[in-house]
Order: sequence, then structure tokens, then C-alpha cells
Amino acid sequence: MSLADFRGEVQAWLRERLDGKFAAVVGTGGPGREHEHVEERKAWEQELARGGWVGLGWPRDAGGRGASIEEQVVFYEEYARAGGPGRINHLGEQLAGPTIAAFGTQEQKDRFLPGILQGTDIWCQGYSEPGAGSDLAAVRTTAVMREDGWHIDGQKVWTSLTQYADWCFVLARSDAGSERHRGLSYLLVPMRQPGVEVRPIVQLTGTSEFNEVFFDDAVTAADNVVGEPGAGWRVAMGTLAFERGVSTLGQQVGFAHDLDQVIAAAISSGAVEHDAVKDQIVEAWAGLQTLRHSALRTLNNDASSSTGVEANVSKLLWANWHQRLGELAMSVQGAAATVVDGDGFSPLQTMFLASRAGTIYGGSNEVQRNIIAERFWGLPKDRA
Amino acid sequence: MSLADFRGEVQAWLRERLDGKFAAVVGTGGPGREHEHVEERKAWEQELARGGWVGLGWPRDAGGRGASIEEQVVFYEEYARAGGPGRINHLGEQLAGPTIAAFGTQEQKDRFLPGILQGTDIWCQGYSEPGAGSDLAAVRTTAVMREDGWHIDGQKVWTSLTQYADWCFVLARSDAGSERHRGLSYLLVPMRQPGVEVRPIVQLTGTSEFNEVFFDDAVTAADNVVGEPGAGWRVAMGTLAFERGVSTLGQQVGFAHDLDQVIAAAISSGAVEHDAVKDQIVEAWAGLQTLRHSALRTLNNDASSSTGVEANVSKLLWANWHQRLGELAMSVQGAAATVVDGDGFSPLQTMFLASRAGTIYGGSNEVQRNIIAERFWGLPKDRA
Amino acid sequence: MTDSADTAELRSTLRGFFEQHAPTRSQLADDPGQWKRLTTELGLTGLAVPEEQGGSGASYVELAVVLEEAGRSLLRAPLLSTAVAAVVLADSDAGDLLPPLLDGSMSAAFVVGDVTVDGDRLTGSVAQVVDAAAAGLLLVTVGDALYAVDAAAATIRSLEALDPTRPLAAVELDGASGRRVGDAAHALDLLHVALAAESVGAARAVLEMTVAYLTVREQFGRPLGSFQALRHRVADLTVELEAATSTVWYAARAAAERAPDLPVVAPLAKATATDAFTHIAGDAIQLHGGIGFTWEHDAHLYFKRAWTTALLHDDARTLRRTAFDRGTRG
Amino acid sequence: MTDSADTAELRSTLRGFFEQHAPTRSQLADDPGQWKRLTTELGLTGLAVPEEQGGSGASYVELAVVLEEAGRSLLRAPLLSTAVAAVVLADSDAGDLLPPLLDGSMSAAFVVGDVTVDGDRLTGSVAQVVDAAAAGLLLVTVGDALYAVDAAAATIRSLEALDPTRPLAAVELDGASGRRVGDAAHALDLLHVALAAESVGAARAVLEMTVAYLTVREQFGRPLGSFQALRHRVADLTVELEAATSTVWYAARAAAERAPDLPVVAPLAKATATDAFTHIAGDAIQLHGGIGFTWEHDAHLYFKRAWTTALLHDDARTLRRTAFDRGTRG
Repeated sequence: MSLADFRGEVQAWLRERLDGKFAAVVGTGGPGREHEHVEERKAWEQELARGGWVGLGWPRDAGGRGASIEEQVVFYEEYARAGGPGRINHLGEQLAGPTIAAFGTQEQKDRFLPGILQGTDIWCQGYSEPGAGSDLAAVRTTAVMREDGWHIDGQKVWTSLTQYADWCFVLARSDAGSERHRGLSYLLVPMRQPGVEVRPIVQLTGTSEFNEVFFDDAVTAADNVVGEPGAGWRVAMGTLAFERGVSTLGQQVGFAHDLDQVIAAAISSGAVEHDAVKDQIVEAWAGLQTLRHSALRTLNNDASSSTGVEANVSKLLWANWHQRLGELAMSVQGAAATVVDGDGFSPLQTMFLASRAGTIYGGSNEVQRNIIAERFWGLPKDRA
Repeated sequence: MSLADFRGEVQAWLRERLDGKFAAVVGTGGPGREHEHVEERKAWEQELARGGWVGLGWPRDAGGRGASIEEQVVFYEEYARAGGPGRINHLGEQLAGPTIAAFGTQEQKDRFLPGILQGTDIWCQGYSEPGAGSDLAAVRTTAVMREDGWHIDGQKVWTSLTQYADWCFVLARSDAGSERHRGLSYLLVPMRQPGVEVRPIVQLTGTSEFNEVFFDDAVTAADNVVGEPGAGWRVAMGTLAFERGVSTLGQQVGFAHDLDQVIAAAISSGAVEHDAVKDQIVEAWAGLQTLRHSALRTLNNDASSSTGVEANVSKLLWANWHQRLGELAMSVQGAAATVVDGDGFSPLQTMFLASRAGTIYGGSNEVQRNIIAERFWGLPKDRA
Repeated sequence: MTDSADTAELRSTLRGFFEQHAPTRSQLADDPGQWKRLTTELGLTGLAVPEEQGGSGASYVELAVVLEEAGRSLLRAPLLSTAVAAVVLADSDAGDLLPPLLDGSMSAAFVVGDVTVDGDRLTGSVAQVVDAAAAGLLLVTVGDALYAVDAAAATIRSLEALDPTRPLAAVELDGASGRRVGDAAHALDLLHVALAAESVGAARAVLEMTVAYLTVREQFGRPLGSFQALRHRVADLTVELEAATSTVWYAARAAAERAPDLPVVAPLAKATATDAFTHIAGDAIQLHGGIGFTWEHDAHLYFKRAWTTALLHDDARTLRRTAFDRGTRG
Repeated sequence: MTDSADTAELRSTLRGFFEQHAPTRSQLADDPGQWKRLTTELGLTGLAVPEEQGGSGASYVELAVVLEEAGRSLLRAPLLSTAVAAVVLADSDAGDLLPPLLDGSMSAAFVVGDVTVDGDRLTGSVAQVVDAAAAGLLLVTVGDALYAVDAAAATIRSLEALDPTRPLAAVELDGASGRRVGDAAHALDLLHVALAAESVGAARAVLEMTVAYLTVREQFGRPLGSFQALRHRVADLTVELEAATSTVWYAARAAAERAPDLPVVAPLAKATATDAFTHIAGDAIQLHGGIGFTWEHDAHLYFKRAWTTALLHDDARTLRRTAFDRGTRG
């Protein structure tokens, strides 16, 4: 199929559903808005699966469609353009699935991949712990093997979409007395059990994208460990490397929508008449073009010429760009931005507030800078 | 005398000379231009001394005039406004003199202060060493006491006005085998002797404000040590504290002159028609007002409420402000700024280039930030 | 702000009061008891009103110190609006309007927007007015003039504000009777200085909170404050705060002395102070990491106050332009 | 820029050449021998000219790689002007002007300014023209059109340049005979992409030089590169450089393919690249400390090249506006 035909197929499929049965989910979800239309978005996940769009870029032998990078780009662009909702299982599709496909046993693949590909099993991530911030190796959650499987005790934090999840991939310390990166195991833990409690964290947006998860003698089967017990760090790092940049192109279509809203607000308030405000809008627009060029360049990389820090560069670029856009959104509205009209924060207010979290979650700006300095330039690490 | 009368006296005295015999020195000297009219500026220093303007703020018992802060402010403002040249002995008046007055013996005061107050002895500073950068305690220059006095060997760098100086205050290691801040002595060393060689450092401006100084068995009398031998660090730190902010008000009048030139260039190129350029000019102007308010607030400080880092805050503020102004100077000229017309760089080009040094010399921005974090907030030092 | 001995004592008294009675989280709802203490007990609304008019006879410098301290705890009560209104009225021939402001029985609000006057009848609607919902007295700018209007003669609608510690309302005037009480420009200058003082106080509080966090919080086995990149960020924010504090310091003195350059430095003070406040409050969230963007932590309250103050009563760019035009004219 | 296998080989060849024959300090004066090697030996002026017209038949992508490498050593020779001119002429019906450019017997310069045409006579004076002093052929923009003019028909006066590695001249045309060879806009797009490629190459070189310095230089008893504030500065500069490199990468491909969005991304590429270059070169001086602002050290040469490139052929603000207007039209 030509790329243009493929694009046409994507457009038609999305239009039929998003103009029709799933019209309610258009534009819902995403940063600061994960609480919107949860049940409909779960159904949407299964609808996507029936259309064959889940696991689009997964290899065929893992049950995916093995689509080319170009096709994936087209899908993400059209998905965002059509106002497709925030994907409620993106952690399952983007992280859990590929990790199990790469590091799991055949039994694990058979057991877990179909649920992801059918959109029936929602996943969340259990990495960060309270008090550890960006220090991923400071894991204190324990996992002890007993006759009925792994028993997990501890607390994870900053987990997104947890309250809707069926499964969680958890990094836990399985070797008592081990330190830092050693002695950790990568466990797949069912969320629907008495030993698991989820407490939403209310953010400055007033909504709860993130949660605390308490494991109090939670249990999972003995063979729900990915990779060797005690060798979970390598698996967890592998998970982080699966972000290949394709989905960032979809994210950018959302950014373009944000920018359009800012421009509309600047026109409506008259702020755009100021040359200086126009300059800021032009800079935001130019920054977005560069985000796109960066994603395309990354996708074109052959292994030999990649910098190894594309994901870190990309994270800093988009998080800072989006935060500046959030500030611009306020400036162009002027005093009107200080008022909450109607039911809760406006989309631009939510964007402004949520953009403060983008530079912190998923590896803070500071951690990204450390990695770039150390991995790309070989500059010394911070002394521990 | 009222402050207004005092201002009148300063204006009249300066006008008579700068419109007359010393017209040639008007506007000369300063960053990137210390090579201009050196002999006339030496004569000017003595003329100032005859007028009683050298040591204006020194205490009377040190031979100064004991002028109030307000009077000093008036003098520096009027001096700069009249186009008074860069002071060729400001290190003598601002640092060496006050240090000797505070830490020296009566004999040292009698010996050295008159030459400074009369403008006949020009001083330079020997602190920084090659390879040590901002690490002032990394002194390797040695001083050994023999029968005929101290023998000094080593190398200093980034010393300004050295080629015109008669004396140098030198921080040297007098206790062999000592380390860091211990075992240093604060020595007064005559520059006109065979053991001292000065090599100008050509800067990116093409001129030589700074120099290297080589001490090769240079000698100074046994009693030309300020404070106890081996206790020079305390004296050197005392020297750095004498910058009380008064002279920064004079510096700011020079900055205002720079800003006026930038505005004139923006008008002449038409760049000022761009609202965004106008904004940048307005920001530069506003920043200059804040520099002035900061200096005035510092001068009004009573000891109980001072932050202890005023000088560091002030250094960061003005150095960054001036560097941004230098960039603005280029932007407003556009392509014309890329050409050197006539005899050497234009004043705005020189300002642009010299402003890159302001964030490095006299304690780099990085060192100032360290000090603010450590001294003001008590945050941990870098581990050595 | 740098204090003389007198203002240092005032500051210390106020800080004690606010730490005891007005911690940040208590500012999320009105507290009539607190307002009573601020007015009758401490006499703060009349602080810069001459004694012969029933005030404390202190100057705008002392009022600025009080507002800095109020800013630290993001005070919700209408102290700023009412105290500035009292200074304006004390300087007018409408001193008879003062007593209820001084004894706390009435608060005031400044209504700045498109209002026109016909005879003594004011008409217009202003979309965002700080402290208007609780106000008994409105001071309304009409072109160059300032009018006093009984709040009962206006239609006032409470609004939900982005900053939950700063009450906003929409004010509608439909031929309300107004009394000319002075010039708008001078009142706005005083208001700008007051907002600037409040902003540097709040900015200093959130920066102190951030440094305290960096000092105790460990990551990678050492305190966050030992990471140089974070320490340098704190240093840069300190420089910006100290610079803004200097301009506010200067402007408060200019207000106290009615110095000729007050019209220049007043807008400059608000611009400089709110720039520093928005930067510091934004970085405070970043430096706190995850906890900094939770609803429970105070950082977002400072952040919302910073942006709200920056956007109300003209933004920094506009104010700097105004200052420049005034300062370089002639 | 990210390379395919082919461009990686080209890059490696060129880097070897420039490291051997064109170290930075040698760029302070003309070097005819070097020019001869660049043209006759390496055939670089005809790199992106089709083989049937005497060139090497590579694309604008390869030319961009060459110019990145030339930028690394701040090449003084008129390679950029001449190679871009060759691409423009190869695409016109003035292919007969190509041979002297390809064999190195003549170099070219782009004259962009206020020039008018009357019949085929060009008149005007342009104040700053890169590479004009040595040029045999001038490509002159007149409104939307591009004309070829024999340099002998113009009055060309060498200028002293702020950047000693980039020769500038003033060009005076007084009824000089011109030959219409194409459109100005497309030629300027190609020129912008070329300058952008050169700039990211130079920026990367001075950033690498800076990191190397931080790695070896010790202060306070440890390498400068172990100070987190400096490492984070390097990281931020890296992000800016990688972003700019991406836009240049995209623009070079758009130029090679004559993609419809070339007019959008070409000005954007120059703006993004020179912003990154000025920031990196400025911080390079700072990060080198005292040695960085001496005449002897190369940092100031990169700094002067960065600012010169940013100011010539429209500044970043103007170029971004152009890109925006083109990119959002319709």
C-alpha cells in the first residue's frame, strides 16, 4: 500500500468512529485531563484494537502489524489531527508490551501480549518511589518469593493512569540487603487485589494524572518476573529505550493545536497587534517546526550515526517549549487569564499549569542534562 | 557644605580642566581602552590629587577627605558625566590604599599612602596565577626571606594596568610546603626592577587591558609585608571587601553613556522602529535603573541588615546587563556592525567585545554564584 | 527590603503575627476574625495615614514592609487595597471617608478599567477587580480622575480566580453616583508600589521555602542543595530578587516622599517585582520536583499569585514602556 | 547532521583535509594554494552540480556536509559563495558561466541589497558583501530577479571585517551590464541553507573545543567538567545545537529535492543555526575563562564569525518572520 493510501485508510477509519459512536472522546484525556471519559476511552482502546491500530509498530511475531516508521508517523499525525483521545493504555502498548516481547519468556508473551493488543488489559508503571525523586535506583519496595509467588511490599509514586490499570510493571528489591542497581527484579503485578491501594495525587491543575500506589503484601505468580530475578535493572533500562520518537510526532500535532488556541486567544484579546507578542508567537511556531525536524531526523537515524541521547534532547526541547507556550498563553490573554470562567480551568489555563509538570516527570530537566553531559560528552558523573 | 554646593564645586572643578588643559583625556581609558593617552592620564591622576579628589572617601586619619557616602556618589556621578577618563590608579586608590590603611603598620602608611594620595605611585594587583583561574588560593608564586629582603619567583596573570604600575600587591607563598589559604604573605613589590617582566595579553578587542607578570628573583624590602608573614589570605580577602559600591555609581554613568550610544545607533539604523527592538532598549534602560537602585540600597545599608553578598549580586547584575547591552548594540546596527570602519573597532564594537570579559574577570559569574549560594543561603560548598 | 531599626522592628512584629495567624493554607477562604485583628488590633489599614487623621502616622516605607510580610503568607484579606485607598483618601479632601477603612468596618477596592462619567454619574463595567466582592468603598479611575463610589451602588459579582488566595469580582456601574477624590495616576502609582512590595515578599518566602527543601531533601545519597546546578539556579534567582527588592525599596521611599520620579519608578517596581516573582515561583515548582506540582504543596499557590499579580493592573512590558516614556521624556 | 553511509565517508574525507590544510589560525589571510586544492583536487565548488554540466553530481545534502566541515575550521576561502552560485547557475540557462567556477579559476559572490535595473544595466551600492573582493563573478539580486555581473564591471572596495576569517567588501554598480540568470528568492533560500550548515559545523567545533577544555582543565583540584553547573550549560548548548542541526538537516534535504516547503525552512534554518552558534560561541568564551577572551585563543574567531553570520543576510528575527509568513499563509 502506498503511504498516501495508508493515510487515507487511517483518516477514513478514524473519521467514521470519531464523528460517530465515539464522538464523546474527541479531544479528551492528556496532561491534566486523564480523568475525562474513562469508560468511553477504555472502549475506544478496544475499538482501536479491533481496527488493528494497537501494536502498529510492533514486530509481526509479537502480534503487531510491523508497520514502517513512515506509516507509524502517518498514523500518529492523523490520530492527533482527528482529535483522538489520550490513549489510556499507552504504557501497555509503548512500554510493557515491547519489554515483554524483548525480555519475556514465550509463556509471558502468550499470557500478556494479547490483552494489550486487544485493548482489554490496561497497564501502569511502578518505578519512582517517595523520597527518591529522579533517583530510579533508590528502590525500597521489596519482593519476597514464597510458596504462592512473589509478595510485594512498598510504595510507588508518580504513576499515571494507575486507577484504571489492570496490571503494573514494578521494580522491586528481591535480594534483601542489596544496594542501588543490583538485586532488583522486574515484576508484573495484578492491580485488582486486596494488597494494592491507589491514592490519587491532586495536582496544581486540580486533577489527578498521577497517583501513589501502596503494595501491602500484594501477590503475583512466581513466573511473573521478566528476565532473571535480581537482574531487573537491565530490563527497566530497556523499557526506557523503547521510546523511539514516533509517538512524539503525534504529540506535536497536539502541540500545534495548543499553539492554534494561543494564537486565537492573542487575536481575540488584541495582544497580537503588539509586535513583540507577534514575535513570541513566531518563535513558538518556529520552535514547533524544529521539534518536528528533530523527530524526523531521529527517525531517519541509522544506528551508526545516532547520538545516543536523542530521547533526552527531545524531552528537554518539548518540555521547555511547551512550558514557554503555557506562559505565552497567559500573557496573550492578559488580565482575563486570572479568572476561571465556567466549569473549572479553561483549556489554556490547564495547559499553562500542566506544562509545569512536563519538565519534571519522565526524567526531570536536570536528569536529562546530566545524561547528555555524561553519555554524549563523557563528562564526569556527579560524585555519589 | 550642602550637597548641592558640593556638586557645584565638583562640576566647576572638572569642567575647568576637562574643557581645558586635559581635554584630550575626556572619554579615554576604561575596558578595552586602557592603552589610550596613558601619560596624560597619569598627569590627570596628579591633577585630581592636587584638587583633593583622590582618597575622597578615605578616613581623614589616613590622609583622605572623609567625604560622606552621598558626597562620594555625587563625585562619581559628576566625574562620569563630565567624561572623566578611566582612572589609571584605581587599584591604588580603591584597593592598595585602603588595605594598607586598615592592615599596615604606621611606617607602611607613612611610606605608601602619600604616593597614592598624590597620584604619583600607580599600583597593580598580583593575585591570579596561570592555570588557577578563579581559584585564588592556588598560589604557587613563592616568597623567600633572605638578608636583603623578600625574593619573589613566579607568575601572575590577568593583572590590569600593570605596564604602567610602580608597585604591585602580591599574594605569594612564603611558607614552603604550605597549602591553599595557609602560608601566604601579602607583599608590596616595586615593579621597576630587573626581576619583574610584564607581558601584555592581547584580548579579543585587539587591545591589552590585562597582562602577565613574571617575577624572576624580584626583591622587596623585608618590612614590605602587610600583616603577619604567612597570614596574607586574611589581608587579601580584606582588600576584596573594600569595594563598597560607591564607584559602581560612577560606572553606571558610563553605562548610561553606552546605552545612549546604542539608542543613537538604533535610531540611525531605523531598528528602533521595530517594536521588539524598542522593547529591548526599554529593558536595557529599566535594567540600568535597577542597577542604580541596587547601588543606592547597598550604600544605605546598615550593618545589621546587609546580605553580605551585595558585591556578588552587583557584579552578576552589571556584568550580565552590560553583556546583553553589547549584544543589543550589534543587533541594532544590523549588517553594518560586521565592518570595521576607520581606525580599529568602533566604540560600540569595542563595548560588545569587551563585555564578554566582564563576566569572567574579577570573579567569574560562576564564582559569584557559588559565593551567593554558600554565603547567603548556607548551601553546601563544592567538594574539593 | 533593607530595613532601618524601626522598620526591622515592624517587620519582626508582623512576621510573628502572620506566622501565627495567617499561614498560607488558611488564605483559601475569608476570615473575618483575622481582618478584625489586622485592623483594630494592629491598625494596619491606617498605617501610612497621618495621626491627625486617625492613622498611625508611619510612611509608605513602613506600609511596604507590612505588605511584603502580608505577601509572604499570600494574605487573602483586602489589606493592600484598603491601606492604599486610605493613603489616597488621607491626601484628598475626602478624609471623611477614612474612618470606616481605619476601624476595619469597611474595606476598599480599586476599580481600574473603562468607566466614563456624566456629571457625577459613573458608568462602565470592569472585568477583574481585586477585593471588590467584600468592599464597601470603590475607588474608580475615570481617565485621569479618581472617584469614590459606594459599593452598594454597584453590581458586584464574585468570580472564581486562578489564584484562590486573591478574591476577584466583576464590577458593573450603571450611573452610580461618584465623588471626585483625586488623580488616578498617583493612586495607580501607589497601587503599583504596593503590589510590588507584596510580590517581593511573596517571592522571598517561596525562595526560602525552596532553599529549605534543597537543604533537607536528599537524592542520589546527598542533599539536593549540594548539586551545583541547583545552587547556581538559586543564586540567579537571588540576584533577580535582590535587584527587584532594590527597585521596590527605592520606589517605596519615592512614594513616602512624593518624589518627582515616583511616576517613573512605580511602574518599574511592579514590572521588576512581578518578573522576579513569576520566575522564582516557577523555578520553585521545578526545584521541588514532583511534590512541587501537587495541590497539597504551597508552591502552586505562590505560582498562581505571581502570575495573577503580573497580569492584573498592566503587565511588565506595558509598565516598563510607561516608565521609559515617563523617565526619558524631556 | 546525521549522515548516511555516503555522507559519512564524504565528511570523514573533508575533515581530514581541513584538519590538515585549514586549521583555524591559517584562515586569517588568503591562501591561493588552498583554494586550488579545494577546487581542482577536491572539486568542491561543483559538488552539487550535475555531472553532465561538469560537476560531481552530488546533492545539496552533500554540499551542506562540506560546508559544515568548512565551518569547523572557519574557512576563509570563498567556497560557500562559489559552490552555491554554481548550483544556482547549473539550474539556469547560464550554464556557460559555470566552468571557471568549477575549475577554481574564478570565485563568485552574492550581492544582496538595493540595486535597480534599467534595461540590462544595474545600478546600486551594497555595503557588506561576503567574498566580493576576490570574486570574478557577482550574482546580484534586483527585486525578485537574479543577475550575473562581471566583477570587473563593478567597483569593489575591500573592507576590514569584524570577523577576520570572513572577507567583506563594498560593491558599487554604476550601470554595469547584467544578465538575468534566475530568481532571487530561490538563490537566497539556497544561500540561507548554506550559511546555516556552515554555522552548525562551526558551532559544533567550538562546543567540542570547549568540552575538551573542561575535561583537561583543573580548578579547585578537579576537572572543570566535574562541576555540574558547567556540565548542565554544555547540555543545554548541546540541545540547542542538536535542534538547529535537525532543522538544517531538514532544510538541506528540502533544497536537494526542491521541496515545496524549502522557502519556509531555509530562512528558519539560518535563524535557528545562527542563534545556536552565537549562544555556543559566547558561552565558549565564558567556559574557557580568561584564556577565552585572548586574541591568541580561537574562541573569539568563532564568536566573531557567529555574530557576523547572524547579522549578514537578515537577522534571525526577520528570518523567522519570513518563515512564519510563508509557512502559515493560506
